[in-house]
Amino acid sequence: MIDRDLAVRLVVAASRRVDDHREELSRLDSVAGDGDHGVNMAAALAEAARRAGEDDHGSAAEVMRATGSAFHETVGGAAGALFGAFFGALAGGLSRSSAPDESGLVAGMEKGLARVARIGKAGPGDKTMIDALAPAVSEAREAMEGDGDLASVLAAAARAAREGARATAGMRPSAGRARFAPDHSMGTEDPGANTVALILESWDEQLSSEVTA
Amino acid sequence: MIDRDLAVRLVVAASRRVDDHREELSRLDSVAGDGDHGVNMAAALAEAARRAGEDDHGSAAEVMRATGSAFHETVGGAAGALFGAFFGALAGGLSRSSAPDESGLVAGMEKGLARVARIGKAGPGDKTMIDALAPAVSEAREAMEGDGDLASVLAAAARAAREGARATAGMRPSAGRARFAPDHSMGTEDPGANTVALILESWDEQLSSEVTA
Amino acid sequence: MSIRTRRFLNDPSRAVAEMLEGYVAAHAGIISLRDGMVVRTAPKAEGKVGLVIGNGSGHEPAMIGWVGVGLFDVNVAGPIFSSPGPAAILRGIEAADRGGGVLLLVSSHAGDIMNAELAIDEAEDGGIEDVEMVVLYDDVASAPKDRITERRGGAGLFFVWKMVGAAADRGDSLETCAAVARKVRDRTRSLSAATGTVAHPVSGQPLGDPEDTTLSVGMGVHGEPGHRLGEDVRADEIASLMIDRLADDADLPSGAQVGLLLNNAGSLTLMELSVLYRGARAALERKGLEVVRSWMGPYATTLDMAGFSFAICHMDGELIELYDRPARGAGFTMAGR
Amino acid sequence: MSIRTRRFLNDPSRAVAEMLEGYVAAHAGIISLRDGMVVRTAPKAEGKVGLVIGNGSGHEPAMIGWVGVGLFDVNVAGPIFSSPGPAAILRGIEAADRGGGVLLLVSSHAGDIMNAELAIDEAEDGGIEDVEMVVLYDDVASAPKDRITERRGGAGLFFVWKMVGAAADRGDSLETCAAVARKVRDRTRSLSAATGTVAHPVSGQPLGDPEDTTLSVGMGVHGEPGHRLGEDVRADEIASLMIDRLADDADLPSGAQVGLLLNNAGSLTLMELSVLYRGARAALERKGLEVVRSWMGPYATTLDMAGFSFAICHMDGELIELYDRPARGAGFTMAGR
Ligand SMILES: Nc1ncnc2c1ncn2[C@@H]1O[C@H](COP(=O)(O)OP(=O)(O)O)[C@@H](O)[C@H]1O
Ligand SMILES: Nc1ncnc2c1ncn2[C@@H]1O[C@H](COP(=O)(O)OP(=O)(O)O)[C@@H](O)[C@H]1O
Ligand SMILES: [Mg+2]
Ligand SMILES: [Mg+2]
Ligand SMILES: [Mg+2]
Ligand SMILES: [Mg+2]
Repeated sequence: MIDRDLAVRLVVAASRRVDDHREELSRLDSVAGDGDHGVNMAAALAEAARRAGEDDHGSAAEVMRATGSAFHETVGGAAGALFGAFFGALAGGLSRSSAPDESGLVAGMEKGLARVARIGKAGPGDKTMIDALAPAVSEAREAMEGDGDLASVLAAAARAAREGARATAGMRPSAGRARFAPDHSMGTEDPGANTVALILESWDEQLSSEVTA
Repeated sequence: MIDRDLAVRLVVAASRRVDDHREELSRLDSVAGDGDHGVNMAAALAEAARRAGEDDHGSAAEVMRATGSAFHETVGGAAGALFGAFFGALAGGLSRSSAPDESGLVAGMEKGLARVARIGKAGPGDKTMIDALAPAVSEAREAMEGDGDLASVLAAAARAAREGARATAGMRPSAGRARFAPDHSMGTEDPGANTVALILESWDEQLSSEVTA
Repeated sequence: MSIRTRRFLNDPSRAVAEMLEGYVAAHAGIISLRDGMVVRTAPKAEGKVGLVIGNGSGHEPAMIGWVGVGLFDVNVAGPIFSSPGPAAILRGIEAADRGGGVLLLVSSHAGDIMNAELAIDEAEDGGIEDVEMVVLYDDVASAPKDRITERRGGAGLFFVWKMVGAAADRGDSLETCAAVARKVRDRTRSLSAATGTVAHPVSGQPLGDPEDTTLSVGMGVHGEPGHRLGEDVRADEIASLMIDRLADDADLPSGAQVGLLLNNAGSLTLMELSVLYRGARAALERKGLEVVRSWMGPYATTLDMAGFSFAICHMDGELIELYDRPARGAGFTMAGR
Repeated sequence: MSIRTRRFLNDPSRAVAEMLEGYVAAHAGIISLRDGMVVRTAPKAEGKVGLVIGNGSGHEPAMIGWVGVGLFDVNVAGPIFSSPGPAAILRGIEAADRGGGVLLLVSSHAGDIMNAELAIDEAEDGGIEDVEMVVLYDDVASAPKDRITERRGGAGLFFVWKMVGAAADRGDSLETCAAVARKVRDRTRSLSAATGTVAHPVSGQPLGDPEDTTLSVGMGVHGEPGHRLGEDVRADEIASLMIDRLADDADLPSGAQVGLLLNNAGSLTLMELSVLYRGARAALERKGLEVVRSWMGPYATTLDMAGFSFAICHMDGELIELYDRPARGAGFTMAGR
């Protein structure tokens, strides 16, 4: 079960991981964007971790909802809107049951992907966070339907997200700021896709460390 | 005799010489000043040479007066005011006789030095053009009183001006812009003193080339 | 040439907050801070349309300097180069509401649009119905003309803000104000040029290669790259090339009246701006276009970018009247004619 | 960090002339070019005192932006960083003469004073008797207080121009205008700070070492060097250190009312200026001084220098009244209160 405390640990893990890669993410964004992605994501997740630690959340869904709000209230920008919407949807998935598990998580991720696509009007191959998120979501569902537990669902999602992020290096951007200078970002990975991979990898590691312990 | 045509040749020679050293003079001025001395002097002398070449001057004095005006009308700045005043005084010295010679020149230089000192309120040792002009004037008078001809008067003046300019490297400035940062210009020669030396050297060479020819 | 990374700040992560405090303190008669937003010190009369904009910081005086009489009612400043999130924009909508409806103007950048849309959804959920949003674009370098709605917002929005501000100030309805915004947008074109790049004040990250000083035309307001021009191109050539492209894109008839904007992107000297302006006037005259209004100076900067943009707006009687109405913001004052 | 040498100009030796053409064309309702000088498009009423200044270029908007109603009548722009020569200043005096006498204001720099004195001699020779000259200085870094008349002019002259402009505009006599100039001068102090240097647009020569990015306090408006501060000093510390020095030099009684100017020397961002302004306000409050008027922006630049200056002016009722009178120049507008 994904309880409140686990959700808090996941948000904290994501915040640490992204903070560790803050400069790298900003550097990726500076190639054809405005160089702020790492700063934005680290600030939003730091605020999310702070809020997650507050005592007034009763459930994992509430922690994720507060995380979505942290994105919307702290940073804005394209990724702020999209990650905020994603975490809001994730909260929705987790709230469908009083003892949410991997099925709620996967449902929430699917809903989140759909929202990101609707708000951002981008699709696979446009060189955005969707190129990490879409494969992660479908691999997560596959792992779950193959009777995987939460740890193996997250492991599958993390692996797929990382592969997806790597593949963005070969794409020509057609959404986000980067599209204004499509050639500039050839050979460079998309920053938002990397953030997706970093978050899912931190969750995967958090789960496996807990299983081991 | 210093006739109209010789005066024109002197102005042209000075303009060429200063133009050749334009960047060096600006560089000297950039150490503790505003980096424009070479540009200023080259522009004023180019205009002076243009005016000297016009047909409406009947005498050497008129050529020198037009040169003074060229300084006052083209550039301004500290050196524009001072060199303009100097050439005006030189014109005065040359106009005292209808066939001006070295004695008119020396008288004009003395008057010019006095004016520069009065307008600029600087004295010897303040690290200005006066440190080249004052020794040049007194050596010129000495050479003249030792029965020197125009060529030897100018040779003495040029030698003294160059020595005076070199000596400014060891001085702490107490006039002009450079005084605001006295330490910055230690070891660097004063730009205006260099211009004095360059002009007198160009006149010395002009005269000796004409005597040889 | 490399870029300046040494900035006169305290804690860079507090730079935007401290900037807002200092800026409103320096212009106390005109603007105040409320809930982190820049608002008019003397609010607009009740019943008039409220104008709001949210935008990333780093473009000052845009838009903190554009709040005031005849201009915006509320500006929600986001982090550097990032639009504020929906929660902040929603607060801005609420603060601008004087009972005559609220117009949310958005410079077309992915994040700005998404966050604005999210905010409007939330406003509706909260019962505020009278909110309209107009997305504005003008930068001819950002998409071809047949995909004009994909273009991003640039310095030409100056004309939109000035004229919509005047329309709202004189009491035009929400519908009319929105129509003015769309009309000015459709008659405005902009194009930018710069040499070198700038460093992000928080990340310290240069936007692009700091050693590259090539002159580029068509970069974005956040330092997004453009296309290169040869070295040593003279100001007159650059101006004429840019003006030609703007006028062609706008398809202006000979004899048309235009407003001309020359925006300083940061650290261009007024000497350079004036020389470029002179070149642009000559280029417009060669095309038979008449410059009836001009504005030259820092309108929307990219920190200390050594660059500029030109914008032209095809004027008519209605627009000239709106342009000439008085305005008083911290970053823009028009005495009125 | 090195400096920008690539400038958007045509022939650099024509830069000043082309700048003047472009600048007046962009502000045609306010200023015009006459005989190479910037003059008011609508001349002042007859019988009032004419105000003239001559100065080197490269400091824009000073002083081309300071010609207009409630400001100067004539500005004679010299070459970059060089005051104009006496012949040009004399033409300026003639052009400013409306029958009420002419006040020639001079920022204290050796060249400016010498050329102005030569011009006044020539004016007298030509029969214009009613000319007064006041030499103005404010920069506390340029000479100790016991040799105050040796100080050079800095950004604090803003206050002098604004108030003398207002006095001449309301019809004060030549004697009164000159007295206002001296009074404001004696109550004003300024100090500058910068990091790095700039290149001369014509010679290309950097003023000082282009690799040196040390923060210095007390440089001159032509890039003359100042004293170094340690690296990584925060904006608040710099502001407080500078304000302390200004207030101490001016010997202000606690409770005194001051005008505060924060001048952008070129390429500082408005973000940095606002943060510095906030620090200066706090420092002044700590000293028990009340800031009654503020102005923040580019007043007198040093091309694209990354620096600024603070100036404070000890206000009283008379000065506040003069400060608040309307003014309209291309580089400075005050709507009036
Ligand atoms: N329309 C879009 N759809 C999906 N993702 C997008 C879109 N626009 C931007 N992104 C994502 O956002 C990332 C940039 O985020 P960030 O730099 O924080 O925002 P901004 O572009 O506003 O500065 C991109 O790398 C991309 O993954
Ligand atoms: N008060 C003065 N008396 C004598 N010479 C002076 C004085 N002030 C400046 N100079 C001379 O002028 C030179 C600087 O000239 P220039 O750079 O052309 O003018 P500016 O200082 O106005 O930029 C100095 O090197 C010095 O020789
Ligand atoms: Mg970004
Ligand atoms: Mg000089
Ligand atoms: Mg951004
Ligand atoms: Mg000079």
